Amino acid sequence: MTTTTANSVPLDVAAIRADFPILSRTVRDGKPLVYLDSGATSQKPTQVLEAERRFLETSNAAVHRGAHQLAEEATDAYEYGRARTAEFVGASPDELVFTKNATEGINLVAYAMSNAATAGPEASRFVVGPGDEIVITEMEHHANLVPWQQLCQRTGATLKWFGVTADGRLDLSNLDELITERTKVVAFTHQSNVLGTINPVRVLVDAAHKVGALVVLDACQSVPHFPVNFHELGVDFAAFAGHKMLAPYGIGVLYGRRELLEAMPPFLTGGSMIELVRMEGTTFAAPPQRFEAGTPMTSEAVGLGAAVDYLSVLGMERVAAHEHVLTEAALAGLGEIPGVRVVGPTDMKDRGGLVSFVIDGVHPHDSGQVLDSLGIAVRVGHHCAWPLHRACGVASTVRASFYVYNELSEVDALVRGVREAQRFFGVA
Amino acid sequence: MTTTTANSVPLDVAAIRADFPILSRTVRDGKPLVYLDSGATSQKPTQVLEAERRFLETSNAAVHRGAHQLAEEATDAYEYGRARTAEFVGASPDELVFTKNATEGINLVAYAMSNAATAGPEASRFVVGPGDEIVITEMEHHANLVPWQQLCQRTGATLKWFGVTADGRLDLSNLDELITERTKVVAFTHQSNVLGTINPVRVLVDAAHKVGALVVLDACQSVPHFPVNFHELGVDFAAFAGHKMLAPYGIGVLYGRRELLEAMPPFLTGGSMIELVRMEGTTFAAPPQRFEAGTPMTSEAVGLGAAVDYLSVLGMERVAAHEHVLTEAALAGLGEIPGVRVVGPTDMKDRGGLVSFVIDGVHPHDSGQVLDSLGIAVRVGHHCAWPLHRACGVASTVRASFYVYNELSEVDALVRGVREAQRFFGVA
Amino acid sequence: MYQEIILDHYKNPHGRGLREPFDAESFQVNPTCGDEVTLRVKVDDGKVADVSYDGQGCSISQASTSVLTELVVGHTVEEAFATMDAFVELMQGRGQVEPDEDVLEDGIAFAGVAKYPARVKCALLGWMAFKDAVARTDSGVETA
Amino acid sequence: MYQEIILDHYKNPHGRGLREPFDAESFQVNPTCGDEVTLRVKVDDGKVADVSYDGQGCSISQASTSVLTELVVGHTVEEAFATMDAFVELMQGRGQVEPDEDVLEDGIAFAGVAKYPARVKCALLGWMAFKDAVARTDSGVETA
Ligand SMILES: Cc1ncc(COP(=O)(O)O)c(C=O)c1O
Ligand SMILES: Cc1ncc(COP(=O)(O)O)c(C=O)c1O
Repeated sequence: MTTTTANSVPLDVAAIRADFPILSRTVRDGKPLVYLDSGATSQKPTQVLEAERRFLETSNAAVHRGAHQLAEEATDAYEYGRARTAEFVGASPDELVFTKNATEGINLVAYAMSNAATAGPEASRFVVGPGDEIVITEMEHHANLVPWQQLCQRTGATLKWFGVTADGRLDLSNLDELITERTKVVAFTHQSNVLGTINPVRVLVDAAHKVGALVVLDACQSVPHFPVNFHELGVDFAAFAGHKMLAPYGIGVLYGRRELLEAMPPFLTGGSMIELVRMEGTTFAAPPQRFEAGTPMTSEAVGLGAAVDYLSVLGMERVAAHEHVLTEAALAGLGEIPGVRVVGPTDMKDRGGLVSFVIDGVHPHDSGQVLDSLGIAVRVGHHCAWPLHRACGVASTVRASFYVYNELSEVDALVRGVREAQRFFGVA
Repeated sequence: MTTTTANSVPLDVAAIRADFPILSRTVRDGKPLVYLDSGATSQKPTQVLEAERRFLETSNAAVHRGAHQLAEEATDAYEYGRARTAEFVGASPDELVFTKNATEGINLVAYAMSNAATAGPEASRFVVGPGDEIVITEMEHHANLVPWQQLCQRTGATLKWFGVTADGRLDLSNLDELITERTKVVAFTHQSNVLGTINPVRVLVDAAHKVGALVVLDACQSVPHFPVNFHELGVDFAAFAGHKMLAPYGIGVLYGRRELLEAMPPFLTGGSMIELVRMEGTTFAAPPQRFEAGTPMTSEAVGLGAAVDYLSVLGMERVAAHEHVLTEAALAGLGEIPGVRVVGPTDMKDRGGLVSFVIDGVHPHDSGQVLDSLGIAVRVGHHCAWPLHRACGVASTVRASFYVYNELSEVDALVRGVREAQRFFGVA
Repeated sequence: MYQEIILDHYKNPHGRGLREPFDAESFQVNPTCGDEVTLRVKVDDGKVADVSYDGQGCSISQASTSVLTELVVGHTVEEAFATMDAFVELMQGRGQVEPDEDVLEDGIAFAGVAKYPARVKCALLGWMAFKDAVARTDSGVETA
Repeated sequence: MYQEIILDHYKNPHGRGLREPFDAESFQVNPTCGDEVTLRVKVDDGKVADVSYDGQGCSISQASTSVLTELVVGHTVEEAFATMDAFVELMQGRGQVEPDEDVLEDGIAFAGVAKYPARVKCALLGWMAFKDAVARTDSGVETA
């Protein structure tokens, strides 16, 4: 399957919506659902649910363990999910580790690095300690922030970070001061889940690799929304989650360059990740198995493969173009309302499909409540990026995020809803 | 819902089988499937698949984050899964942490213990180091073995273990030498996944608590198969997995006594488990949220709740009685075949629903292959309990494991299949 | 859920602004939205003599803290805690609890909020700060 | 999948038992079933002069190691590796690869095993040990 469907033809949103039964339900006394919270989690098409169900009703068995026919079929289905996903993100299948969510993927790297201190000599390149520095950014989701704070706490390394400019971009003015010979890891988000900002991966990869630091990319908001190729980006590790890209819950992906995964000590340990176990000590399997302890998320991997198939048929260029149109309309519509302030870039350059904003005089919780009463599901709060909100001078924001099944009429509903919130709270 | 269905009435297996479409498929050129590998993973009834599907098609949204109607419904559904499961195992909902599998649950405790060294003073009771001892057993699944080896490697603590008697029981003769003032953790399995042996939890809990050690119970093979009440057992932690008890993949449970979870430092970190995040440092939420970083396995928790409902309607006493009948028949049938040796207790005292065995002169892989060619799915290998196999003087075994949907005719098929393997390899 | 009473308290909060003298102070935060409140209490002879507070929050958290000051100032700590228990019960009742106007006065306006679980924390933010602050005074009764 | 040839080699294995002299030894294990093989090679002037082995395993792993000795002893290391590549290709071919009897001789009996992915590792165990042992000899050619 390829992604070369004529990229200029827009998505057939009506046809897409028919694949998502939940979108035709109503909420709050019969209001049609306007789901603008895909940045938190996406809805799942019938094709994905069917793939998982079919697997469970015909081939379900423990993978990589059994020798009977079901076990063979299950292993094939699971590994097909890995192979399809690898192809989708420009990686080899053995460079993808299945995790339960993106958060686990980032924790995996951070824990493997502290484990390196007591692992064998081949793990020495992962060791960090006092004097070493981990560089992140102020716009990170907590998932790409707290694990690094904790790694520093465990090892004595120091955490540093890039700031954010007034227009919601990464402030790279002090790049040379931040990324130095002391830097061991540079971890940052591909696209901010609050600002929508798409960060300049190449610039950071080059700076990091020049000093021998590892690059960890949070790809949670990029892989579901535009074409991503990890080999081309040149990152060392990347994490993303199935549930944000039409796939089931409970499955995420950690990408790691082959030679790094091969040298990296394990994180979770137990069954299926071992080579030889004695009471006195254990040796470990090759990647990716080394990092997949215990019974894996089997049907979820099948569902992820089906989601990747679904997105591939749509074509990721077209998905990105579709979200571009919706976001542009949202920025324009909200931009016309006095007292509404967008947090993040207000132009479409290097910017993805979500818009966060505040309404002067109406707390985001209250804005969200009014929108909810109109059937419009948005997210309110700090969206797991509390330091970023503080840096932007707000406690919380309202976020509308778009995906393949959203349509322009839903953007209009959002804009009308914001005006209604202003009216209700007497600020317009 | 209660489990007080008349316990003396046997399970209606024909009715149960109708809930599992996979059981009516054929394998290997038209042979009816005889699935005797539920110890690895169980099949899932339509009720569980439907519950998950219904959730995804009507209420799907990110839990514990959103304020819109879908998010409320999703949070309720997720927490209902927790509450039902807690009731099922004799615990409070806030004592249950959802993990991706049982392996993660045990790793969680082991990593929290090494994290305790750099956490605050309230975590001091979890700190281990040189001079401290962790006591496990030689019959552990790798999931309850390797994480403790690794904890010792990270901290300098020492691993000790109970041996196994010739008849496949825990050798407690040196209990007083093994569990001492130096012991910080006693971790063992409730029921062996190879021997079927059910261990004397009380004896070990009392010995451990007398010296102030924490008890970690591997409940993977007990919770699915007989009534278990963690409060009554008095254990400090326990782990089990949904996929072995009719529930989806990708969800496991760690039980922890409330006061322990409250004092324990986090393991995975990221979104939804925080109290306050600044770039300089983070404080954490109360349990169970503290231990559930990132987007959880939402639909899987709904499925687990449905599986618990399903098992509760059957009644766990009746489930245990049903497996008792099958196991007794298997032990009798295999016991009559010359050259077949059961590994584990050959009587039904403190013994659960699985039988592992070897056929003299036929390697388990070859036995399994012959059985597979007859449509009988068993597990061959060391079943992730390699040291136990070594202790029993075998490299691997054949394991038949039973569950609610198995019938006596399938035990007969197994026994006939074993004779066929002997014939085929010319040893009978 | 936005009763007039709530909007009134939101627009004209009672007792807002931090004051001296006080016996104890509590800082509480809602981890999902970042809202926060700092609340001070003065307790004289077992009576709540003053409650003052500051912070940022939505209409629900601001209004409920405003109502709190009306309900507890001038009452004994014991009475205040009984009122708090009634308010907490109402909020956690999922809309199934019938509020007692004699006890909760303006607080009954929050009955509708209880139907929105995500907002219950907002309504309780100030109360949690009150409970914690009182516990920190010498006269603090044992709180679970 | 249990061809007569496989069962014959299983019951009457060739070259079994560890022998001296040898240049290098390799120990390989199948992590899922615990099967293991220790295999020794003697290489003289670029030729495989002897292969001896011991271990425990199923019919497939035992027979394929027995076939291995027949296929490589007396051949140059280069020829032996070419045979190995052909055998590995056959085994990983999921039953889609047509084996060349001129190259694989008795080895073609394993074509059916390739349809059972869980058994492929068994069939390759001895070969992995051979590859590793040769790599450990001075004459060991580079192996990927
Ligand atoms: C006794 C025992 N412990 C632990 C596990 C590991 O469970 P999981 O693979 O779900 O993590 C299993 C099953 O594989 C088991 O049988
Ligand atoms: C940018 C970003 N990083 C990380 C995460 C965490 O992903 P997950 O919750 O699947 O672990 C999210 C979503 O919640 C996100 O938007």
